[in-house]
Amino acid sequence: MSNVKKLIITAVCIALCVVLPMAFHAIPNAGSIFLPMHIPVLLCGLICGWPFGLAAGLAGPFLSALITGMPPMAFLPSMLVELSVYGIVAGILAALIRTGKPILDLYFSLIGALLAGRLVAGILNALIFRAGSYSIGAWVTGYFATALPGIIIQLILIPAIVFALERAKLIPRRYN
Amino acid sequence: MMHSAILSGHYLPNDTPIHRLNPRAKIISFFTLLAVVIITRSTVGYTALGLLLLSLAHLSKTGPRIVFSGIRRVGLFLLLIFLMNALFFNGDRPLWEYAFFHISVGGIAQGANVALKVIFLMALSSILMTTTTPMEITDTFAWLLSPLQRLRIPVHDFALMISIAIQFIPVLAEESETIIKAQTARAAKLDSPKLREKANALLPLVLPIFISAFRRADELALAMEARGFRGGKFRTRKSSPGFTRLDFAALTISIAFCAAAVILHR
Amino acid sequence: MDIIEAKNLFYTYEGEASQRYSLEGIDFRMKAGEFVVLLGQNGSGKSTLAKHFNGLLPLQQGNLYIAGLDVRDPANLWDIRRKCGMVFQNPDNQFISSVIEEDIAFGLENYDFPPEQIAAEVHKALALVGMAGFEKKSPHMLSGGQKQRVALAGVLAISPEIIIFDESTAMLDIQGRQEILQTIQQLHQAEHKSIIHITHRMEEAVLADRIDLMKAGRIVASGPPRRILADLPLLTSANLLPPLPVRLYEDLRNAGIHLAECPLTIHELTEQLCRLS
Amino acid sequence: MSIVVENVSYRYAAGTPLESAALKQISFTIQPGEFIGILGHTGCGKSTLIQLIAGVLTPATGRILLDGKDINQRDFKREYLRKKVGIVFQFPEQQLFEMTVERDVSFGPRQLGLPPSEVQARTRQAIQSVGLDYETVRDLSPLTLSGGEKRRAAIAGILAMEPEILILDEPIAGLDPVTRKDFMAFIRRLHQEGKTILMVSHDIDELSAFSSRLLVLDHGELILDNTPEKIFADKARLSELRLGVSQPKEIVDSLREKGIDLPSDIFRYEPLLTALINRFGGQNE
Repeated sequence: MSNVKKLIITAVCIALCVVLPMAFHAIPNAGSIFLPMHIPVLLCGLICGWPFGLAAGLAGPFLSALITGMPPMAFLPSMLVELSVYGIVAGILAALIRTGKPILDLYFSLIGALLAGRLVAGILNALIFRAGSYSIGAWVTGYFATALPGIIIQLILIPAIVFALERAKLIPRRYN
Repeated sequence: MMHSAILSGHYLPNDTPIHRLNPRAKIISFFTLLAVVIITRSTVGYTALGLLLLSLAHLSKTGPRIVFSGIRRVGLFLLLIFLMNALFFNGDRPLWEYAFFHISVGGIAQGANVALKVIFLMALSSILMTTTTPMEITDTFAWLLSPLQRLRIPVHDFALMISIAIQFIPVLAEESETIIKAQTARAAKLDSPKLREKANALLPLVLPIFISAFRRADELALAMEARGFRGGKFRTRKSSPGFTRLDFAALTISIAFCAAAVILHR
Repeated sequence: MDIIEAKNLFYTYEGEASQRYSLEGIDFRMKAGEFVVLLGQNGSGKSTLAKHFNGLLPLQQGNLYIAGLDVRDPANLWDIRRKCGMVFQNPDNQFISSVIEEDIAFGLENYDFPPEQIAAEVHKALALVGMAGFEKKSPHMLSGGQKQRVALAGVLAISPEIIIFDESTAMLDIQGRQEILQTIQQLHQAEHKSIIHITHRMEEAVLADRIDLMKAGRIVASGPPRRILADLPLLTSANLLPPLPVRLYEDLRNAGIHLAECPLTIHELTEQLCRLS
Repeated sequence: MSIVVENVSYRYAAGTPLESAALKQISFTIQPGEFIGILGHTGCGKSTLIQLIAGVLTPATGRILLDGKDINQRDFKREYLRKKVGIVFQFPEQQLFEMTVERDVSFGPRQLGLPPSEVQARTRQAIQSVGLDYETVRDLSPLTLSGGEKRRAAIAGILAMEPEILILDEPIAGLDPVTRKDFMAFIRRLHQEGKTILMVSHDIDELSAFSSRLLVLDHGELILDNTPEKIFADKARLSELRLGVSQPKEIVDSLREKGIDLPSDIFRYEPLLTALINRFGGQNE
């Protein structure tokens, strides 16, 4: 895929970071659970590679905060860190992991990215953003317990999106 | 609902002093005032800031309704922050205690403090977004980050990426709304409790949105290449005009506010 | 001098399951200042051929010269794209900024126009398409016809010699289509641009100097509208419907009523019928 | 199965400077078996109106009654509305997402919780009725079909829910002439089979070919509600609304101006041809 195309796909993913939370905000209890802003960033990392994943992880939440006020500025810093790590790690793992079966590559890359993102964000939260009153318990509950449904939904949605995009010939097949 | 969410940050073409400000001066002032919002804790500080924001809203003809309309959208969230602080933060002069709930004047003040900060941050960003075109914002960030270009970080491509993203937002927003309406008209149900079913219920909404968005990216790539885009090349940016008296006035006001805030809350 | 000269072009989309040729031995010539309509059903190869002219699709087989530049030589690519501009079908997928003057400046920046001249060029391009004064507006507030005119201004800004309209009216309403057709005619007559208009609407094909009819990757006929659009068997073989006046002319002839000449427009039809009575 | 639209209005982007009244006090009734064309320029509110009737949007004021019951009442069963009223949005191919055509077309019936045997029967019938061959396309991915085939598959997905009232928003926009002609014949066949059709378009020729009644909207108001004959008769009013007439009608009007008096209520192709043959037939014998 040419760099021009990767650049525009990243731009579209950044736009979706702003659009998806709004679109699903209207649907009762759908938006909050499945963390819509994470999907375009993870997808962008998987498809375009880590530099573009990083760009989406930074620009997505930033634009969304500016344009729709979601996430509010107070939560923006930790969100930028978490999503950037998602984008980078998803891109790196997608490049490294070649099991021969596309679905396995996707699962390993995604799970790796989701773990890494939460780990880094948790550490930074503890150290910088909410120094002192941040215990491991809060980190586990904050990032895993409540987000578990979101993680499971992402593990179902993202591979489905990748395969649909391949069928529609909008991205190259992983193995032909 | 969707349209109002977009509009709290949408650029509204107008000819006001704020619109005429050089984007670089405007964004530097924006960041200075951002610092002021974060530093301010006292009621005097917040009232001064509130007056400044209201006059800016008036001066930029955006009007308070637009500037604060974004806040209506996160009303629930603000309430949550306020309650979290008011109920759990054990500040001075406790009023009432029960198990681990303890309401105190300090707690309520802390809750109000965080909530007000969020409101003012959103109002400030709304004023910036309605008076500055997304391209001006990206150009200014590209200018601020241009030293990184020497570290081979493609700052201009990043700025172009944001500009394309911003212009795609209204198109993709409207399209997602249509896709969601169309699929619910095909009886797509989203209220099933089981996780697996909920994920499957999201597929008919999420898949078409991504497919259509990627198809648009394909078409735009062709249009850009047809107009000579080569990617990566350092594109000559339009020259940015120098600072006028208006720009210097804006800068001095914001810096003065910042200095006052620092002194007041040391 | 021929502005476009194509000989024996073949093209297949890779990954195309049926290995079917999208272009099968195309010869195409066009003089400077000519207005050509590429007519044909969806999938007949119109857009594939056009995307060869500005190098969006690689030349697989045959040879092609655009404004004298050989497409085979990669060094010519940027000059070819500057001389041969293209407006696309979907009005919403052509903008890179949500402020019109910044979108139009995009092409100028790519060709290293000196920054201080850019604003003047942008203003000139917008005036050319009758959209002067829209510099600060956002493309999303416009009608379909206005969006296509802004996209056209973005192409005109780098002053191409050839402009290709790739189904640019297909998604517009009647009013939008009128706006674009008037602009095309004005560009052709006043600005002497060479125009290639890709469409499957008969009433648009009538305006051309010459129509090339395409079917399954081949040019099956080429000639003035009067000859092509009046040839009912040819149109039906290419899965196209004749303009209403031509259909009426045929049905009347089958009922024994002979008009002197086959009318292409409603105006000509009324004249023919008046002469008859 | 009648629908009553009772002074319905709707506002877009309420509460912001771009607020616009999409619809103002619209009232009319849809009788079973009618073929109604809705006409108007982009932005006149026609798409909003049909989304209100399909219950996808809720009106700011007024009510929409299906067989006398207000569809936006809490106790009105959504699934009942989905079974009775089907809406095909513009460019419906955008909503294709399933792995195979069969699963995409059967999505609606499955969501309605119908027994598998009935789902299978309806899916096969819907795919055949849009002119696709069930056996060849059923296992194909809808995303790999051609433009025309994708649109047929998308419409089949709505037909599979067997609604009595079918609402179509610009169903043939962007298709080439022959596919357009086939589609119009297909929609006409659905009408002849008893379905009530509500079709939105800005193309006069399309609408006047089959509609028994035309609703003309302008800036959110229902300006005209009448038979095509009566609406096309008032040429001044139409040009005031910047709406043209059908091409056959344009020919009749220009001929009448030149003194050739054909019946002025002609607006379709076939009646125009017969009138011309009668008028000029004798000339050559």
